[in-house]
Amino acid sequence: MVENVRHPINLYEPHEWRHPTVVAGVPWKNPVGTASGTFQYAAVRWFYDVSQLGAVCTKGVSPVPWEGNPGVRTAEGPASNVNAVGLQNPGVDHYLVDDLPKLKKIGATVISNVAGHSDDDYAEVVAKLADSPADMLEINVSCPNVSHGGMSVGADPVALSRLITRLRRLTDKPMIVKLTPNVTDITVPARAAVEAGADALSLINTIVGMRINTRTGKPIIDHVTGGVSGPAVLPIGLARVWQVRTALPEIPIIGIGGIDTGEKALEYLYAGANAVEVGAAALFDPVAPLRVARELEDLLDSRPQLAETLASGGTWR
Amino acid sequence: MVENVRHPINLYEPHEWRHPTVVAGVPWKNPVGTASGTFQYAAVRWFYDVSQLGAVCTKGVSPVPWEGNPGVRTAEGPASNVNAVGLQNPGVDHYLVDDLPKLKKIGATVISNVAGHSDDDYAEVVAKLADSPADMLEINVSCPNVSHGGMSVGADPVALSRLITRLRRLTDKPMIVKLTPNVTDITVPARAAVEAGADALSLINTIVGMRINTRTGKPIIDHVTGGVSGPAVLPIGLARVWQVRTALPEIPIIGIGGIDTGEKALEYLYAGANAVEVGAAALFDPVAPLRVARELEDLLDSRPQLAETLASGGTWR
Amino acid sequence: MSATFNPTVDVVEQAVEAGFFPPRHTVEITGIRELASGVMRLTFRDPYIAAHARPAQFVNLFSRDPMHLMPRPFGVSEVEGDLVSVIFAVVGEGTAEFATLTAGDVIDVLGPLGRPFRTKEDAHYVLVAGGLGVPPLIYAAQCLSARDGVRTTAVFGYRHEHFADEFVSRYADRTESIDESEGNVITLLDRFRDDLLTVDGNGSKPVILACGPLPMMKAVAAWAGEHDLPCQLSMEQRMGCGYGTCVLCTVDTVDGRLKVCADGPVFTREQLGWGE
Amino acid sequence: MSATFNPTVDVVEQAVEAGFFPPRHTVEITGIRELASGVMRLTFRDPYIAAHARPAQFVNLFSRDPMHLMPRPFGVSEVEGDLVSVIFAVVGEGTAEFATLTAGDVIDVLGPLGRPFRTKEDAHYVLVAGGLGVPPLIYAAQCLSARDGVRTTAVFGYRHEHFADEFVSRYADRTESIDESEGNVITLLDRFRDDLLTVDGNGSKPVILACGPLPMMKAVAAWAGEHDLPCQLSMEQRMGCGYGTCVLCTVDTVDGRLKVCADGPVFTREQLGWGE
Ligand SMILES: Cc1cc2nc3c(=O)[nH]c(=O)nc-3n(C[C@H](O)[C@H](O)[C@H](O)COP(=O)(O)OP(=O)(O)OC[C@H]3O[C@@H](n4cnc5c(N)ncnc54)[C@H](O)[C@@H]3O)c2cc1C
Ligand SMILES: Cc1cc2nc3c(=O)[nH]c(=O)nc-3n(C[C@H](O)[C@H](O)[C@H](O)COP(=O)(O)OP(=O)(O)OC[C@H]3O[C@@H](n4cnc5c(N)ncnc54)[C@H](O)[C@@H]3O)c2cc1C
Ligand SMILES: Cc1cc2nc3c(=O)[nH]c(=O)nc-3n(C[C@H](O)[C@H](O)[C@H](O)COP(=O)(O)O)c2cc1C
Ligand SMILES: Cc1cc2nc3c(=O)[nH]c(=O)nc-3n(C[C@H](O)[C@H](O)[C@H](O)COP(=O)(O)O)c2cc1C
Ligand code: FES
Ligand code: FES
Repeated sequence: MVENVRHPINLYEPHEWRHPTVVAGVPWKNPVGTASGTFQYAAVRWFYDVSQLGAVCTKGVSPVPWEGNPGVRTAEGPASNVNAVGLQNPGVDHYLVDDLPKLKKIGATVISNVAGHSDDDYAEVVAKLADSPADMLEINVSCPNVSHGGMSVGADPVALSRLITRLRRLTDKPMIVKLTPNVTDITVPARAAVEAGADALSLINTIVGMRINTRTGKPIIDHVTGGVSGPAVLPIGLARVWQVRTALPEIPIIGIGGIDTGEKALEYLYAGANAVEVGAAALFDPVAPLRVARELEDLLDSRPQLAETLASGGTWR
Repeated sequence: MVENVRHPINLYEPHEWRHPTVVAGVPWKNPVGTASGTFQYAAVRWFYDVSQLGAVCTKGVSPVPWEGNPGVRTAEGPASNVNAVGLQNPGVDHYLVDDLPKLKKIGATVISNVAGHSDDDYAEVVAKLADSPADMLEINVSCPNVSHGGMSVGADPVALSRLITRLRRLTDKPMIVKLTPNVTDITVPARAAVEAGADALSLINTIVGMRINTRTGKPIIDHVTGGVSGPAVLPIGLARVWQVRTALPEIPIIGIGGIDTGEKALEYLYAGANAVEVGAAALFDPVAPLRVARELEDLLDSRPQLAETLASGGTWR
Repeated sequence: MSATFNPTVDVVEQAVEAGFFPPRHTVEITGIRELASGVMRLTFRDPYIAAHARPAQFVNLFSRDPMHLMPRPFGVSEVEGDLVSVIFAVVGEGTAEFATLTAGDVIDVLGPLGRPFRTKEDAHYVLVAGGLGVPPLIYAAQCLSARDGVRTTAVFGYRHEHFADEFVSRYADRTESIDESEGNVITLLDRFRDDLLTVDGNGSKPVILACGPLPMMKAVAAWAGEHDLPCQLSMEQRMGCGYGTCVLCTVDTVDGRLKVCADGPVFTREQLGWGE
Repeated sequence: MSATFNPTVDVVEQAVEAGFFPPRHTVEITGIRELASGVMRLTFRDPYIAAHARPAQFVNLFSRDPMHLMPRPFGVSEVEGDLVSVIFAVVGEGTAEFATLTAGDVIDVLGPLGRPFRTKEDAHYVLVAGGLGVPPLIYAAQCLSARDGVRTTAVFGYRHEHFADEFVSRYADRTESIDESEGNVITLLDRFRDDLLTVDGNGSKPVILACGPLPMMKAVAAWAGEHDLPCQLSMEQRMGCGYGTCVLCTVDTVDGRLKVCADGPVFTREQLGWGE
């Protein structure tokens, strides 16, 4: 399904975005953001003007610095990456004086991704971010690489509901809940999150996977399993967005998983997403998020109805 | 991880298998079988001598003929296939007079895959297969493309336990239960199946996914979602086998998902499988199962300890 | 293509010697030409397929990009010696890739696949094609041109450019074509009705062989029904394997859901329940 | 490679003009040679990397097979004009693919990445490498050879063939090498200890720059510790991005888990807590 021969896009010249979107009331210059954990301002700023993106979603922050998992953290899968960072991050206090002000200063729309090992952890971070200049919060209840918090919360609708209810009281900022696909029925946690006060949902986080070194017979990643992401997960992410959109016609959705071209981003918009985030593609193509945004813009030019719907905060389905 | 430059293997000359395996007491010539739904004897027999395989697992059969899903049934994903056959098959009576006797006549080790929309369906098929020459039965409680039975049973440990308990009384044949990865914790249905009398487990079946046609904005598959299989799912299948092997150290396991080379099959054996099945690879390479078996055999030559363990019915982990 | 496997043409000989069908194997492109905007004619050397392919049979071509593992089926459009040609439109990523191939490049193929048109009978064959349905009918014209007692009339409908007349007119006794500015194949069938309905010397009725987009096929079947002519239609469906192992390519017939790749691609109008 | 994107060398100019770092881009292979069994030296034309790379910096090379999307990092081993060379061992599917490249082929690269050896100081640099750790030290020898007041001694350990002596001896003031039949780099360091410990004219201590397998690196750091020499070690870790965005490539240091790609690959023995 190639729309037209891809013309060379110059990512470095000034650009007026023609097709904005709106996610939970927050305007995005275009429907493409970065996915948490694959964007560090200090690294990416050398490659392009990150304020050009629809939004920048930063790496999950916890109340105190976390050191993540030891040893080898990554393996390659067919058309995918397997990662087990374990949410290494310098903590919310560092984030509040470093990444966040820098990103806001250059005019980026910022989604602050929140990590925790316990309800208290999440609450502490959200409380601190409540008065910050962050535009949106994304609650990561879907990381498969930590033993407490993360996916264990996102897979349990009761725990999730309790957590989101508590966080809701701590902030008026638009709160996105990021869901895991590692559940039997993703519409269950989706509904739980929305009923507890989530303003939007983002999905999917990574899928539990692993590789084995056939020379040693041992797992490549020290943590044994990790999370699969990248092109391989595209059909899985699309189906989850479709399912959640079918179950919850009104909730804003950010589609994530396997996006590395504008056309794949477009599939998510047709599946019912308001916007998308680009993750692993940035590992093999540092400018991927911006390139996807520009490619998508060209595709939206020939789809005025979809473009208008998004610009007014609606979705295709 | 290329072991050695792949030498050309002639799949057509007579071959003495050096590394057999044993699954739930049934000897296999080698650890590689076909995965259900990607093998039809009438089609594959033109390509190679199917009796050479470790085992042949046939398409799911139901009590009466099923016509499956209408319209477009497949889409392509990155390094994957998405399918929504919906278990079309000519029914168990046809199977008992056609495919099964033909396969047994040529000396194949046959796994009969069983499909059903209800417990009664499964029971009826198992009862009929109980006196057949089938070597093993594989109960498919993991098809994502039917609205009753299939995955809905496999994702519900109580329903699964009830079903397997009932089927257990109907046959002495080794009974494999085929599990879905579309669950929060695959060790839960795994344990339920084993406690209810399963002799072995096979995993994974396909993962719910979809693609959208960006010209029309509509799903490519008429059934909207289908099951993802092929190389893309390899890391996911490996992790599920690892998890089940960790939870259930003794149960025989057939590893499935994304295998298209001997080396990928080997990863499953290191993850704790006794044998593997090759599925979607046969769609893009008709001789894939036999080629994988031969490639694996070469790799096992340099791993005598693993080869011996398998031959004696044991597993690496 | 992935490091997964590297099948070469040797495997064809190995397989055939052992009495089996050739597996997926690698062949050399000998020529490629753009016939119309986005319509390519690709020729490759394949002694086996050249010797065995019959009209309406197809070949699976495989992308070299392992992101695209599924086969791309194309009807054989002509055979000359060891050379096999297909004609295809660029519609997606696979065909876009194939359009960039040049002579000397290699590509993986599997085939010939499917059941051909049934043309045992000596008769007047009316070859009706629309759009990218032309390839099997060019090949039908080629194969039938060798036979005394057989007459062929090609009735081709195009969107714009009449890109296949050049090929079919080499073989067909008569070629009529039309594009959307003037009408469609039904316009032509009506216009030449009297000749088309003439019963030839041996007393057998004209036989319609058709391939093209679904609405055209239904219209042709209806036309054949009206005039009580036998009509064979070569169908399309998205495929998984192309050789009958996956049941992904079904079409609804009066006999139930049949496989386009192995029970077809050719079905009669009676089987499809069209034009009754 | 996937139809995904098709970056050409133009993007380097576009990026640099706009004040940014060049993205992944496509370059031409100008030469490839097998130095020893399974050890290749690959040269490509890249004016940007040639002009900017410093010793211990690396480049990400990308497979053309989209099954293999992750970057393959390799230390720059030499620069001549616009040409950049790397030396690599065939250990997996990516390097197996790269070994089949020939002059005129293209490959995607990103770089130069990482922080180089710190060599501001005029001193006697002892370049210690084991196995496939040689490339950065060849390049260190090359860059340092231009400087008066700097002396270099290469101490290389191989498994079998001494495949890199040819290159490093072009630049190093002295080259000593050994293979496993005789010993390892520690054998050499001990053998030439007296010379290596000599304090040069300007009074600064010899500096050890090292790269190689982990056990060797630890032994070198310990040797440096014993003799109280500064020691910089270029580390390896499996990577996700290679440019600091994913935190997949960490190594444990006394300052916590740091990124090999962006905080390293060069760390001092003090940072690693080795050889104290
Ligand atoms: C029996 C048969 C014979 C055919 N003969 C011809 C021919 O002679 N000339 C010609 O131009 N086309 C022919 N087609 C259609 C041709 O197969 C598709 O246009 C082609 O597969 C599209 O590939 P793509 O990679 O460009 O499209 P993509 O959309 O990128 O392909 C994605 C997947 O969908 C499948 N697909 C997409 N469109 C079709 C389609 N219309 N039919 C079947 N599968 C599709 C592809 O094979 C692939 O698996 C035939 C189809 C069939 C079933
Ligand atoms: C900073 C740095 C510099 C390097 N410089 C050199 C060099 O100059 N010469 C050289 O021969 N090798 C070097 N390596 C190691 C080289 O990157 C790997 O050998 C190579 O990536 C293996 O790729 P493959 O596709 O053949 O292996 P596969 O096992 O098929 O690769 C699978 C994945 O694992 C990664 N991987 C596998 N082994 C390693 C490893 N040892 N280190 C890092 N990633 C690995 C690959 O990059 C890939 O993402 C360096 C590594 C690093 C981190
Ligand atoms: C290296 C890496 C680190 C990640 N870290 C986080 C994280 O900190 N928080 C989070 O919510 N998701 C994290 N993710 C998940 C991604 O944000 C995204 O949901 C997932 O990778 C699927 O998208 P993709 O296929 O585009 O990569 C991480 C993914 C990768 C590859
Ligand atoms: C076209 C198709 C049809 C399938 N039909 C069945 C089936 O009838 N019964 C079943 O248990 N699994 C079925 N499966 C699942 C496969 O047996 C296998 O579990 C899955 O495809 C993962 O393996 P793979 O990645 O090697 O394809 C089917 C898969 C495909 C691709
Ligand atoms: S495509 Fe597989 S049966 Fe027809
Ligand atoms: S590899 Fe991504 S941060 Fe180092």
